[in-house]
Amino acid sequence: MSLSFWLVAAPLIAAVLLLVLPKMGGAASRGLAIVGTLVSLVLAIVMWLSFPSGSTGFEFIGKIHWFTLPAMWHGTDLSVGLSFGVDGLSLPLAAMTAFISVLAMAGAKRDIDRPRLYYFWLSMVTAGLLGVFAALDLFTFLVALEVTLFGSFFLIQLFGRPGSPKAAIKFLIYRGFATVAMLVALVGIAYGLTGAYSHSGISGNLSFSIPTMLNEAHHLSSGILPAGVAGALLLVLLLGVFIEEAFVPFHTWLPTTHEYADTPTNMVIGGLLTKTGAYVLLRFGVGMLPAQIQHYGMLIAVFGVINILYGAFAAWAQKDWRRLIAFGGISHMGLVLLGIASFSAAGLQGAMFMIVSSGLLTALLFFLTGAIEDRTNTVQLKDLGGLSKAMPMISGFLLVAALGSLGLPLTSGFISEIQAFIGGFTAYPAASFVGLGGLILSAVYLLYAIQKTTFGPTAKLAEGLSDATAREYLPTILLTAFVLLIGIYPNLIGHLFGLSVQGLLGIGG
Amino acid sequence: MWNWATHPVSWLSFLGMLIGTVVILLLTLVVVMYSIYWQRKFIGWIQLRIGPNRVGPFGLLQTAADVFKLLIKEDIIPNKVDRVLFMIAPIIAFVPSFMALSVIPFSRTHVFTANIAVGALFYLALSAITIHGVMIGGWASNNKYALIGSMRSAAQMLSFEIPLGMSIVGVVLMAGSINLNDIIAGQQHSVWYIIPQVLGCIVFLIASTGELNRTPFDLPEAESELVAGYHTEYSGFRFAFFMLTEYVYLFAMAGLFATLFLGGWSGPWLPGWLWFAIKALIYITFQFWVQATMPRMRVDKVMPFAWKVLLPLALFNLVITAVLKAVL
Amino acid sequence: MGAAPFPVPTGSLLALGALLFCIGLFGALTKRNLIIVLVSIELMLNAANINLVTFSRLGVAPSLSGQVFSLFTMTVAAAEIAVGLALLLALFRLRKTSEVKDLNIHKW
Amino acid sequence: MFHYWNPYFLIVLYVVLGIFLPVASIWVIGPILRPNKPSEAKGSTYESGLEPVGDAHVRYNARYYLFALMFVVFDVETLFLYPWAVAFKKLGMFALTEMLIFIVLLVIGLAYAWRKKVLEWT
Amino acid sequence: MTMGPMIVVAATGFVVMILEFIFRKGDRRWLTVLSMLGVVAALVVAIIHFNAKPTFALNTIGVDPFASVFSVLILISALLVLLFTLDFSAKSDVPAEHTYLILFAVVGALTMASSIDLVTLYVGLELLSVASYVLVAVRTHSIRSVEGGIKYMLMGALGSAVLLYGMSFIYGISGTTNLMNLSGAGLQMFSTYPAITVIGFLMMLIGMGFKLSLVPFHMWTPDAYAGAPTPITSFLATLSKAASFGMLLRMLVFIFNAPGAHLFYWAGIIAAITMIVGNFIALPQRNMKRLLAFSSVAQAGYILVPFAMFGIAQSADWAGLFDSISFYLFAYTFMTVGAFAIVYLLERDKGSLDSDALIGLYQRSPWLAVALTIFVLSLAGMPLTAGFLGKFYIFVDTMHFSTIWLGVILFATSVVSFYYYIGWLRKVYQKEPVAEVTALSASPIMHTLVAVCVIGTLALGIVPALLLHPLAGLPWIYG
Repeated sequence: MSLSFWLVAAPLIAAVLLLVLPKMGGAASRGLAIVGTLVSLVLAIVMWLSFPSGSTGFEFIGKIHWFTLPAMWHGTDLSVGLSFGVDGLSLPLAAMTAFISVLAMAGAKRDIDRPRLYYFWLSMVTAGLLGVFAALDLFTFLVALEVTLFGSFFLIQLFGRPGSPKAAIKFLIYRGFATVAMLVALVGIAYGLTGAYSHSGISGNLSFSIPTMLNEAHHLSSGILPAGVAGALLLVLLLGVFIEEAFVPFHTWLPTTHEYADTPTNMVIGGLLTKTGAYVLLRFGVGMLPAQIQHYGMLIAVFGVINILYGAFAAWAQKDWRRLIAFGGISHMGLVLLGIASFSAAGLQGAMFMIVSSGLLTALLFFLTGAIEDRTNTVQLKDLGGLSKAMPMISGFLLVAALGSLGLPLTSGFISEIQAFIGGFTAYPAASFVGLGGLILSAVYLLYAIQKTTFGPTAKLAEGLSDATAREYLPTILLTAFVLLIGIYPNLIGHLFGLSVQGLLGIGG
Repeated sequence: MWNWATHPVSWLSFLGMLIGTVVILLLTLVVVMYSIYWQRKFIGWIQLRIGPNRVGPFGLLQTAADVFKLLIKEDIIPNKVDRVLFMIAPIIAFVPSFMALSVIPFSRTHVFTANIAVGALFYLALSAITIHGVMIGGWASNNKYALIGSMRSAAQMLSFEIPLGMSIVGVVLMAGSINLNDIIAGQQHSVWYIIPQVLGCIVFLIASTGELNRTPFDLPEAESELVAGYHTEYSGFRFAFFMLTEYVYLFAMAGLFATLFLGGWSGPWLPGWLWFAIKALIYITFQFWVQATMPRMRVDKVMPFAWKVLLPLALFNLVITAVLKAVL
Repeated sequence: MGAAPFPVPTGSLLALGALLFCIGLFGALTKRNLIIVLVSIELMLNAANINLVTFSRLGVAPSLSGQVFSLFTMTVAAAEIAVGLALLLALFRLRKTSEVKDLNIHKW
Repeated sequence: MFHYWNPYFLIVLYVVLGIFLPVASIWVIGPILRPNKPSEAKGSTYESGLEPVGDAHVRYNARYYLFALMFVVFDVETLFLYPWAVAFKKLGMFALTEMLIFIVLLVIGLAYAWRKKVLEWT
Repeated sequence: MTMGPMIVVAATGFVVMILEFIFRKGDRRWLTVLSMLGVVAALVVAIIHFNAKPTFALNTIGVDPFASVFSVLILISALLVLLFTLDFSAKSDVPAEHTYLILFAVVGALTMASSIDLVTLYVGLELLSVASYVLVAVRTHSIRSVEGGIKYMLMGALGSAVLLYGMSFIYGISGTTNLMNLSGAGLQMFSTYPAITVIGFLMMLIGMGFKLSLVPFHMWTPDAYAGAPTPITSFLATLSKAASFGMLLRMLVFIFNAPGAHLFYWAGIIAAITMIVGNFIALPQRNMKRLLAFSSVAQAGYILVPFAMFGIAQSADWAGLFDSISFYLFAYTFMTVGAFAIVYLLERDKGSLDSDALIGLYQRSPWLAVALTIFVLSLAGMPLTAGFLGKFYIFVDTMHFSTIWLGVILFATSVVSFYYYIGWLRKVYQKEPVAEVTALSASPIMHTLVAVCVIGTLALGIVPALLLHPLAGLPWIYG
């Protein structure tokens, strides 16, 4: 059993224990869940520290044979296993997952109804996300993806605000379709790269192993994918990713979901779940269909720019903090798309920085607005105002988060945006130029919202409110710290990204 | 034996067929007339009466006079009946009864017998069609007596058809054929099947009595309860055809009985047709004898009798026959 | 094969079967009385029987199995009709109807 | 040479004549001989001389259906016995055992109906 | 003894029947237990012969891999249904005929699975069907039961008429009813009489479509399912469907193995329509049994998907298709019987089939709630359950044989099915507004049944090798 195996298993074990152990109160349940995820976090850090320098492949690989789908392809069995491992691309994301999940659990309110069930699902989602990021087998990957889907569904459904069931169903249907589209595309890619694709006439050994697939894509040794088929597969994959990432015009589920989900769920969904699509695009799109990515680069770039602008505009029009953050996230992910479309070292690095940065910032923003709502019972911009007097600390952190989000230097947002745009300008200058408008817009809507919330005339309900409590300080400070840390010292995660980008581009070149 | 199957049909043989069929029809009418006469005479003797003796010598023309009387009676179709069904019901009842005669081998050289391979089954199938005529007649009459009579009649004929069919299987088993001519041939080689099939013969006799709606199973027409049963509303010649049907069936059943159990037309010295006539007469007389002797059974005893007594007996007979046949 | 005096062509027998089948299908789908529907279904089964018997004598490769098949079919049809009538009887006892349109309790 | 159809020609003739006789006597000869003086009383349904009550197209007792069902089942089973009886000689012991099983099943069916009081005329 | 399982079950059926009318008083549930013992014995026989060489008595009925797999499947579901019945007959007033009618239906099903002659296949189908009609309407005092039975009977009879008509054409142009002979004759048949072959194929497909409740021949399904006693509903949904699929598979594959792709494409089209319509009309259902009925329509569509590929695949590759069909049927049996078991408990508890009866189930009986969650997730096709693996396997098939559009429809419509399946789960975990909650009463029998189904669903989902391994070694195509 390797480290990456336990990385996924720890929260899963915690979840199972939560389900099995009798008579656990809220504190005990939370403790157990935190311990499970904390183990994952520690493991992620250990792996980070001991990650072999210069390695562009997968490390810490663990594998268990699961079952074999018997002979159907001219006598070739399809071996399906549970297989995990990390590389420079997935390790930071896995670490971020464990980090944000721990903070979400730690920062959760103490009076949750049915805590066992709540932490069970939260642990399941965490395990699922870690599985998604660390899976080295397509089957494992798909299983993990479904676990995240259902876990988050139940979190929204059972523990959301009044009216959440509808939002939960919307979430489920949209993301369900996304999962299906990705499943179709991914199995197709597996066929094209490793199996006997009927057109090629060359029969290989079908394999669901992601390293094998990457290897095949790299060497194009067997399974020559006809361009048309590959293009079709990429388009299906893009469809899945776009729904998963809530890109326009498939975006409506995200704001609704955020509006109705509770704070820790929002942190997980906004900070992590919406990032899986980008990861899929990087891992399978860029990694396995590089030529097609370049071929459809313009399409992806235009899509990215549309999302940057639409997200920003829509965020501006929102009257609810949570919906605003959701649209801000969409805008961020548009930037990721632009970076990926550029297919350059800078662009891809920017995209990955953006994923991490957006994850941290979105989680932070959701946490802070959650804290505000705990006190004021509202997150409507029109009801808020002058909070800085009653709760200076929260207001301060909110400002930092907003500044990070609009890409101020010394925050993680800055390094992400700058790199993504450098990549974008080299490949698609016109589109990128239009996309720049999004930066300005984001400054506008974020500062407008901050101004409405923290400054200005003190709203009536803001009087007599307390500032952040000890429970709230921990996640706030840690998240802010990392936002700043990455902004000041990007190489903290950059060196890992660099490795994987080299790997990715090495294929394309 | 000459039969139709060995030569292709020509216009000449077709004409022969036609003439033969007409002859059989006329013969049947005569037989029916005189079996009715015989019935009245025979029962009269049993009851120490004289029977018909006014019309013609010994009353021989009595039945002819009855038929003529029916022919000149007014044809009444009541207002509330279902006219079409009411009118065709006697025909539906009559046609199969006449058709049933087509498979009965009357004599050794009788050329007007349809020598088909499924003779016995054919007979059973036709007798089931008559039930439709009876039911349609009863229903179309829109009369409660007629309805109940026809329902009873149908239920009874259905019930007795099962043991009847089962008892024939015993004979078929002996002969190894359903063709009635083959069955006769089988009896020529061994003994009349009444000897080995004595149980089957008894079942056949009782079941055929029920099938023919004759005493003691004549409750469909129990006049004290149901006026005249299913033909209550019928009069004139339509009624005559229901009566005709009954007696044609009596004749046909007699022929079937003679064929299955008494060796049909086969026998020493006498010509085949005479042997057949004698044997058929035995059956017919037996029926009249029973009619004169037995009281009518109660309705709740008849149907269970068919199912609980006759059917098991027939099955038992079947098993015994099969086992003996396999062992010997 | 018996040289029939007026040989019956396979086609016309099959057409008879097809006609019966279509009448039966039409009846089964459009008639309102359940008993008529049952009878229509019996017609369809008999259409198949006609086919089987036709093919068994006049088919591409005549064989006895067609006739055997039709024997079985008759039995099966009898069993089906027996059960069908029993169910109709049960329905009539409960609902006093034998119309297709009255089979609507599940919509309530 | 065997002419399979020929007997059936004969049977068709029987059918034709069987229809001809009643049609001729009822519709052709009858009208010439018989009087025709319809009246309301003649046309009324006979109910022992009283005014008929209601319609006779009523529901009949369910027991008739039960017997009809029994008939359908047993008649078809009888049907199977005929080919068996014909082929019995050729098939020998095998046919005997087969048919004994079949008859046992029949008897079980009969016993079932007996036990369920289907055979009673109540 | 190639007909072992059939003879054992039939004999048990008659013994139970006779015992039933000898002992007419008292608690007669031991008759059901006796039936179960008979089925177990038959199962043992079937398993002993699992890998037997293909042999056929009288060239008609016997064992081959096909018969083995489907017999085991049928007997397992028969066992589950009888266990279900055992509890049901204790609680409600059903005639004792119930038990042995199930056994006779099982005999029919086994015949369908293990016969290679159209005549016996048809007779088996009718034995199953006629017994099922009676079983659905077995509660003669319940108008719903009788109405469901009549609809089922009418549609079933219509289906068998169509099927028979199709069979008659196939017989006519080949001169044989034996599938072994037919399998060689297919190509010649098709080249000489293409139109009649297509008509025969379609009629057989449509005829079986009525039995399998494929759209658009599914109209009877919800009414019959809702009207029947719940054990019988689960019987219809699993055993009857499995046997019918077995028969369809055998007929189509043996007869039409030569005519090629475009014939089987019809199956694909029907599968697509079935999946789409089945899932969409299930959406507004509130009655739990009706919903499961529509979901079973959709499931039949999923199972039909591999049928579309027999024409495309080389016969050497068919093993995968057979495997995926039988795997899904096994999975489907466990999850469906389990779901019906819990629906039945709720129905008895609340006296209603409205899905609101699910509310608060988690509070009342957490174990049953979790079990239901597993069944429903499996039906919806979630990972770690048998349902997902079954679907995935079928999907891999479609991928491999370039029928990906069917695979896409399969998964896309399962997303639609999330909506109603998850609707249930939502209610299960919703809190009941009442303060005092009572546990859902369930007998040990029902607990056993649910447990068995849970184990089956999970085992096939997590350790699929249990089933895949025995399946893999089978020489499906022989001779």
